[in-house]
Amino acid sequence: MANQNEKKLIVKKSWCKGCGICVEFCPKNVLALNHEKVEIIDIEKCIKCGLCELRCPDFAIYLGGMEDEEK
Amino acid sequence: MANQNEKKLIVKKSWCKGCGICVEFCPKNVLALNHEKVEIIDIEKCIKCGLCELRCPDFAIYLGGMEDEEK
Amino acid sequence: MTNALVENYFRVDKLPHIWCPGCGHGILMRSIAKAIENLGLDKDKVCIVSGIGCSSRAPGYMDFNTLHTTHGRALAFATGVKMARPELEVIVITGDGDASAIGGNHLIHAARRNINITTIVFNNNIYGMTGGQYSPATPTGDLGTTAPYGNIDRPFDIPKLAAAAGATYVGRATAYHANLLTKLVENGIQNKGFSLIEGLSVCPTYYGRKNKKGTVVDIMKWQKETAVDTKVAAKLSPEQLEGKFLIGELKNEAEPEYTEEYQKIIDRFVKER
Amino acid sequence: MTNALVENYFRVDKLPHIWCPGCGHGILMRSIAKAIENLGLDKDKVCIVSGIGCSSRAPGYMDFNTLHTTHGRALAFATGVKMARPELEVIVITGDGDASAIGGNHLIHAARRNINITTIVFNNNIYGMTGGQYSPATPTGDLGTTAPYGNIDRPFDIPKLAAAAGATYVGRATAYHANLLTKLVENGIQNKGFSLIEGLSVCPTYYGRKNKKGTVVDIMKWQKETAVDTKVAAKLSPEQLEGKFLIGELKNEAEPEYTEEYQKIIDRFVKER
Amino acid sequence: MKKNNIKLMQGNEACVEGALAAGMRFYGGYPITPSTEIAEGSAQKLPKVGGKFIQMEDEIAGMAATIGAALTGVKAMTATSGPGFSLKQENIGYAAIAEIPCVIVNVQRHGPSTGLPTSPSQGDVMQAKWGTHGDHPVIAISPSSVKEAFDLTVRCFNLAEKYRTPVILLLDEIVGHMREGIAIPDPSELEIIDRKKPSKDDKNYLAYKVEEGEIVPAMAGFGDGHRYHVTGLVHDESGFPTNSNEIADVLCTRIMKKVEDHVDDIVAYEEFHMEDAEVVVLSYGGTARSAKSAVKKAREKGLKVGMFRPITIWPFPEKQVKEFAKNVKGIIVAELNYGQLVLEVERVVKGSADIFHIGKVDGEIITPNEILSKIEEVI
Amino acid sequence: MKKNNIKLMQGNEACVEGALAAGMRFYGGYPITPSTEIAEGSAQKLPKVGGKFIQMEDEIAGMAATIGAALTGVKAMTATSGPGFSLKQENIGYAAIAEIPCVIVNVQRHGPSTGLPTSPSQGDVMQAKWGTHGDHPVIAISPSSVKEAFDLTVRCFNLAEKYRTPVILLLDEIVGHMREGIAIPDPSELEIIDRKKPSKDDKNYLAYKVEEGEIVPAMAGFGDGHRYHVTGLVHDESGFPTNSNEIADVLCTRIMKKVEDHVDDIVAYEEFHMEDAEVVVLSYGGTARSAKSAVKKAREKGLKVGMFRPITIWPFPEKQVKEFAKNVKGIIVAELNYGQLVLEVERVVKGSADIFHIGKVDGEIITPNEILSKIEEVI
Amino acid sequence: MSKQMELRLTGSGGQGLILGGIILAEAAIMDGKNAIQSQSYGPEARGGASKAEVIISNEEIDFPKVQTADLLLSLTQVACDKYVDLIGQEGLLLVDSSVTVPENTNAGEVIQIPILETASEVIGKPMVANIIAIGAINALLNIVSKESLEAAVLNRVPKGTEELNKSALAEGYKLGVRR
Amino acid sequence: MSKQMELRLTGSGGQGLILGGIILAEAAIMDGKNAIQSQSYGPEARGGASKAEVIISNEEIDFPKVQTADLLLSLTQVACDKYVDLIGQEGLLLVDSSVTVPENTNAGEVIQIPILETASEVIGKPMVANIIAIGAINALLNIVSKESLEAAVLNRVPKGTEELNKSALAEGYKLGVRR
Ligand SMILES: Cc1ncc(C[n+]2csc(CCOP(=O)(O)OP(=O)(O)O)c2C)c(N)n1
Ligand SMILES: Cc1ncc(C[n+]2csc(CCOP(=O)(O)OP(=O)(O)O)c2C)c(N)n1
Ligand code: SF4
Ligand code: SF4
Ligand code: SF4
Ligand code: SF4
Ligand code: SF4
Ligand code: SF4
Ligand SMILES: [Mg+2]
Ligand SMILES: [Mg+2]
Repeated sequence: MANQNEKKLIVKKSWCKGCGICVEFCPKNVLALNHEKVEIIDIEKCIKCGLCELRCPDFAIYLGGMEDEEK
Repeated sequence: MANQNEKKLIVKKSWCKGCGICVEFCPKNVLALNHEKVEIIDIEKCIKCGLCELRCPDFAIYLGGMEDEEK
Repeated sequence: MTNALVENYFRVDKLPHIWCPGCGHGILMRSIAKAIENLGLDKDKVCIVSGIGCSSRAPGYMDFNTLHTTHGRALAFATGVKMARPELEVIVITGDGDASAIGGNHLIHAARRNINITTIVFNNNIYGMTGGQYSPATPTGDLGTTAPYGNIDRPFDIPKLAAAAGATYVGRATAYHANLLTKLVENGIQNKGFSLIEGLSVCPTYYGRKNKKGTVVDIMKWQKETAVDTKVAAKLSPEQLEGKFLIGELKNEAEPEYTEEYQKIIDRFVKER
Repeated sequence: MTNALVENYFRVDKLPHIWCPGCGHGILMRSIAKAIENLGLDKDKVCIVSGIGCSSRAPGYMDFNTLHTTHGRALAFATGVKMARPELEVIVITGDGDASAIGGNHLIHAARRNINITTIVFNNNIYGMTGGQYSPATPTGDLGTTAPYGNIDRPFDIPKLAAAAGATYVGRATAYHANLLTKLVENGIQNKGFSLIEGLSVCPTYYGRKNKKGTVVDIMKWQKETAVDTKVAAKLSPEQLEGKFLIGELKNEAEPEYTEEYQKIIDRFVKER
Repeated sequence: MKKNNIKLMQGNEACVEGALAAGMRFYGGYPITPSTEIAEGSAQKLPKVGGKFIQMEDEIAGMAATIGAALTGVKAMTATSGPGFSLKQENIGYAAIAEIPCVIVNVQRHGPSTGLPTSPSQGDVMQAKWGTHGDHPVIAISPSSVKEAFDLTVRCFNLAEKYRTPVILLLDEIVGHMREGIAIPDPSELEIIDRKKPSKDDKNYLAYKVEEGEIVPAMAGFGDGHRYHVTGLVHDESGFPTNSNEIADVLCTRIMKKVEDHVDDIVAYEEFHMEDAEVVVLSYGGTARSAKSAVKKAREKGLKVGMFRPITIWPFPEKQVKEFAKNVKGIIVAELNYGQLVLEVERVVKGSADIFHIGKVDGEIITPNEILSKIEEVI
Repeated sequence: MKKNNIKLMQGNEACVEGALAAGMRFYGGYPITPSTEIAEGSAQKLPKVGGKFIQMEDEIAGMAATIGAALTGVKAMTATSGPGFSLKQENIGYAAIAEIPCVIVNVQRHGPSTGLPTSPSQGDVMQAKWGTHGDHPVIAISPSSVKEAFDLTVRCFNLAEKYRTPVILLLDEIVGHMREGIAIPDPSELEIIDRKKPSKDDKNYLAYKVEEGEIVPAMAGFGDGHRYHVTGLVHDESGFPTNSNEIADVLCTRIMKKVEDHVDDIVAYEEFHMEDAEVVVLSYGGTARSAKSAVKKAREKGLKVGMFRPITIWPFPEKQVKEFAKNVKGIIVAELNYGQLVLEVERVVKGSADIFHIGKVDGEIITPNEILSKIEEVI
Repeated sequence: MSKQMELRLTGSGGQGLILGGIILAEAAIMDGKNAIQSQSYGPEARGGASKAEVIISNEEIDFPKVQTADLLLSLTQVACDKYVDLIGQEGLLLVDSSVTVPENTNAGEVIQIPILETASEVIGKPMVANIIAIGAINALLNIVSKESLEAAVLNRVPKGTEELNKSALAEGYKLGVRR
Repeated sequence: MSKQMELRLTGSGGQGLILGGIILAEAAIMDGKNAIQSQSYGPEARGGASKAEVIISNEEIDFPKVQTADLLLSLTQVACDKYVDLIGQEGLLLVDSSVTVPENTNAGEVIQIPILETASEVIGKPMVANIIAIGAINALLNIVSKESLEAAVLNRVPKGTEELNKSALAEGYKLGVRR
């Protein structure tokens, strides 16, 4: 498994339904809703805890390995 | 309700299926089976406890009020 | 000519019943009639409902409003009767198969709703009517015509299941403990809510014969020796209770009753008018 | 492009799923996939079965042997699958209505048999798919389209019911406590016998809206605040537990497993040959 | 502004209104699309008139509770769609042999199984007749408009009470979910039939004895003071089970004949431009609306086409169809299924007219133009 | 002494033997008279061949478990009678749309409802075709002897596997409970059909795609390595649900056509003295034995009478009946019900011969003399 | 035996008459004949008066039920009263000695023999009455070969009771000798 | 309005277009016309793209579904793309300003107005978009009387929101004035 630090916060906008769960339960206020879609507003604060991924009902936000980007 | 002493032990043979339950659980050995039908063999010993009636699955033995006889 | 209880509460012209010699169902049926007599219920206001099975033939012999339905569905029919006419005292007589196999869902839902119906399960640990297949109440290891190598199913504890589902009055008696059954049924009827009383019956024809448990008398002796009243059990050690089963009152709690709760909704509108 | 869990365990081409924005079912479904990943199960040997309902749509998205059956019958189909092919890891995903209303009987019987199936109930306290009728898990007093004056039914405690029926592993988690759900599902799968895990879900569209419980976020906050882990609860007083509900492991007992017991019968004959 | 007393209403809602107008005081059911509004409407309105609604644990229980309630003397109904209709079948047979009046609504949707659950269909027409095991009487009625959803629900209750038998309202999703204007008739305008009860002091009441001049036995309500037995077994006049073949014959024949012998009372149908029709479109329920539209278009083109619409599907208007079939070249049966009522038409017509079928199983409804094309092809 | 390998066996027992010979390895059911011996026999024999028997909590579950087992690749069966057959209907429809091969035995008894539960009947013949909601394919087969109970059970499995569809063995209490001599064929003499499976390494396997030249899609067993989705919703070739009307049309039509287009392969019937018959007795199942006896007696009297016995009830031997109807004066349909298959005969014959019916609903069976009288009346 | 033979064995539920019928039918099959055995049931699968039927023939047997019985065996009064009218004009009415033969029976012949008593007194096992009965029947009517009947009995009775049943069969033959 | 009018209102699940359709139909009925309203559903009762249909006519309406729409309203892109082809040659395509009108539509006329924006910005309640839409539709096509439409709106909206909806209707009329 990739090291947590190597992971990157990824948003798959087309799947996001704008429920706001990730926004609310992000411990660091990294996220916000904009036009019913999630947006990363402050990536610096992100501690890569994965709670957004854990609770996103639509798999639209997650910590992806770097390899994901290559795809 | 008729006084227990006024009651009489009655057998309705046509309903008796000869299971032997009353015979077995009569505390005073008043009853016996004969040709697959119950029979009173020693009425003297009967204490009119009603246990035979209680457990006869076919309502074929019971303590009847005297009035029953008139019918 | 017969005695007063039978004369008053049974359809005497339909007797003797079809059950086999020694079938425990007759004993249990009498105990229920006795409970009704003791409570002095108005026969016109009593409705007895059953499903299909040997046990479920009982209502046909009883002189009330009687309803013999489809296999497993007694409680669902009874719920309709009770909802539509709550003043009726609705009693369900059912078998272990009828109540807990095909009818299991209706049992837990009637219990959940706490609808004022008293259910007596004639549990003979077998499907009697169809000739001795194992039921959800057949002990593990016992034989049935469909368990020729010994039953691998674990049996339900029907009273426990009903209690977990929400029944507010729950008890158990046996064909041997027929007076206890009468008492429990009386209490069940008086409980405002769903009551379930398991009556351990005896099927000498299939269960007894198949499992070499001897005659009906042998099985009733076993009931006598193995049952422990809850009150007594409270004072016994787990070792002493090993291999025994409990009879008597197993649960008794007060909770809102379903048809009364529904009536409150109706009353709201009556007031509004 | 998506992450490894989704890539490996879901049918990505079928996503996004049909569930409403904020529907808790998505969270629970992910937790189950996570448990399967953690256990490293062979996908070809996992079979996921469901009935009908929003929740029951889950298997369609999951990349296993998946079976979407008729309403309420998931466990009955699953029992056939498991009996015929015990080497399959059989998991049932079902709704509160599917599992405990129409499917209640299959639930208690699967539990009774202790057949090695892991059932996860997505309990959103409502019939979501058909538009918000009350279910056997809707709290008393709440509104549903068929309970316009407040529900007078008392809800089941589904884990308690399953435990009373014979389930050997029982637990509860919530959409908020998604990691706990993963852990419980792992344990359930590893339990040799019938396991039931209730996953409290969220139906913002019907249950939330109808009952003015706010958004999905509000309901998940409520879950966070009201749930108490059994381990913690053991140290709390009844007063402190007032109004709370328990999450975590609720029962864990070892009992003979059904398909193994059946195999013993087969083996008897193999030896005889 | 409100210029009339016409209300916009769904077919499903009109069904609830009709049921209430007919005297429904009990509803026991389980929700399923596209019948749910009938449960919801009943839940809302029944307590207001002192009636009872209960959502049961499944459809089997819904049917059972409905029968149980009916036995206490109230008018009772349940509603469902395909999968639930399949589940209710066993207990529908029970109601038939025990002669318990009640109404079962089936808002048909696409099948088999879950199929396309929100798409319309008329795929349960044969099931309505043959769904339960054993020989049993059937009355099934299919409305084509919201107004008829109301009127025919009333009729279902009336027939149920009169013939002491379960009656099926075969709605389809088209009519069930469509909203249309409807003038709800004043209660005084409605003919309402109530079951015949025995007199309070009839001490010799036999629950299953048909009195001289009556069609069915008088029916006491449970709790009214006539204690009797009800069973799904073959039973004698007292209601008690019997193995007598003679009694079985009497009972099983009687329950069939009570419907058969009164077809003329039960059967209803609509004729449209039948006077001089050379081709007849036979259609029912929601699809009959397409048929009517097609017939109008055909007439505009000068084609001699009529429409015959069975309103009672069962018993089928056999006499009427047989009659008109003699005078026409062809009959086009348009129905939203793979071919069901067309089989009955074929049977009845005995080759005296050519029969064509327009069916559909793709979840869409049949359009007027599809029927029109067929008309033009056939004529 | 034992001079041959003929065994005395009940129809129900022969059904179990046939099932085992065909490869049954799973039985899921719930006991009900008069089918119970099939469950009991399966319970006894399946573990001996490594198969599984399970007594489920009800018939719905029995049907469900049977389908579930069939999906893993085994041959699976369930057996029941009227009330249970009604309960199984919803899931039979599921098996039809999801195309799961399995066998359902219905040992018919008197109805409706509980009726006369130990008396014979042929009252579920129409239910076998129309019992579940929605349009669905049906194959139903009715044996007349113990030998046929064996042979046709094998055939049911073969047809189920070949056409990927539930197949119904319509036994009746007469044949089910009758004991008769039967020579069980050697396994090598039996034709056994197994479902076509996709090749292990077919990476592009689409569970519902019919390959060129095939009748039905190849069917992978759950656990065999082809992960796919099965649903009772309308689905595409991958098995995933769709709302597409085009796909719905393809699927729903295909499952009907796979049976319709192969009637000649499926239909079976027996003809007896049909060569010069002026009157034909059409009868099936246990009742056909009375018919045959009546025909023999009539022939003895010099009457030109034949018997036609549909072995497959559904699909009905339409072509054959239509054909012989042209050459006969009358057809007497003898069946143990109020009049069911006679309706199909009427439909097919289109008036080209007179049709008479002998039915019974009193729990007794039809005797040869009753048929003979009718023959004499008609000829 | 040349023509078709129709037998009806009646009594009460537990007397094993269905098994008796099966054994007769099986013996006939061993002899290369055709045979059909059937029975009637009470409510669902259980009890009351029991009736087993056997038809044996050299020809194909179509109609599987007895129409006019060539033989009616009745071990109980209830059964005798219920079925006595269905016997053929030339039929043999064979009843246990405990049964009072109804007046005006149209049976061709009536024979009364102590089957039940022989079972309980001579053999000492009431449950072998059925085997005694079929022995007597075969002695009277010579329906199947002696060897086949014995083989069929041994084939169907519980292991360990073979000798007992052989004796029962022998007693039956004795009772069935016309006196 | 003389001939039969067929309207199709499309958008996403929560936008209340079915209610919009009901209100239009109800207004027509108040005017003494015939009207039929229907809708399509997604899987079972839930969600996704929503489509409401209304037919209004002085004659009897037989076929209850819209065949070629005289008006297609689309509040979302998804809905517009899905249904645009079903519009009649003389039909009016009315879309929200947020929607990009597909090229090559065969609609007779295309009008784009800011319905959603007006709802959220002017009225301040996104949920009144449906009422604004029907106001605009009636302004454009004059299907029902103004009084009936207002009465129908008030009849169907939740208590306490009457004024809000009246303003929404008025805004709709404004948007529907041809410019
Ligand atoms: C739907 C249906 N399934 C099966 C049956 C057959 N059946 C009748 S009674 C019975 C079991 C009865 O068992 P139980 O309820 O324990 O009653 P008992 O006869 O043992 O008193 C069964 C399986 C039926 N009548 N209907
Ligand atoms: C036999 C049958 N009855 C009813 C329905 C309609 N129906 C579909 S899903 C459902 C309830 C689903 O509730 P739940 O299981 O809680 O799932 P949810 O949608 O809430 O996730 C109902 C009643 C059906 N499809 N089949
Ligand atoms: S990983 Fe944690 S900190 Fe980063 S955005 Fe997600 S929830 Fe917030
Ligand atoms: S939780 Fe998922 S769906 Fe919800 S807003 Fe965040 S990314 Fe979007
Ligand atoms: S009353 Fe008591 S003592 Fe007398 S016979 Fe009965 S059981 Fe025996
Ligand atoms: S208990 Fe009753 S039936 Fe049994 S032997 Fe005694 S009297 Fe007879
Ligand atoms: S079979 Fe068993 S339960 Fe049924 S009547 Fe006989 S003894 Fe009683
Ligand atoms: S209706 Fe409720 S349960 Fe269903 S998808 Fe929407 S939010 Fe989820
Ligand atoms: Mg039992
Ligand atoms: Mg739910």
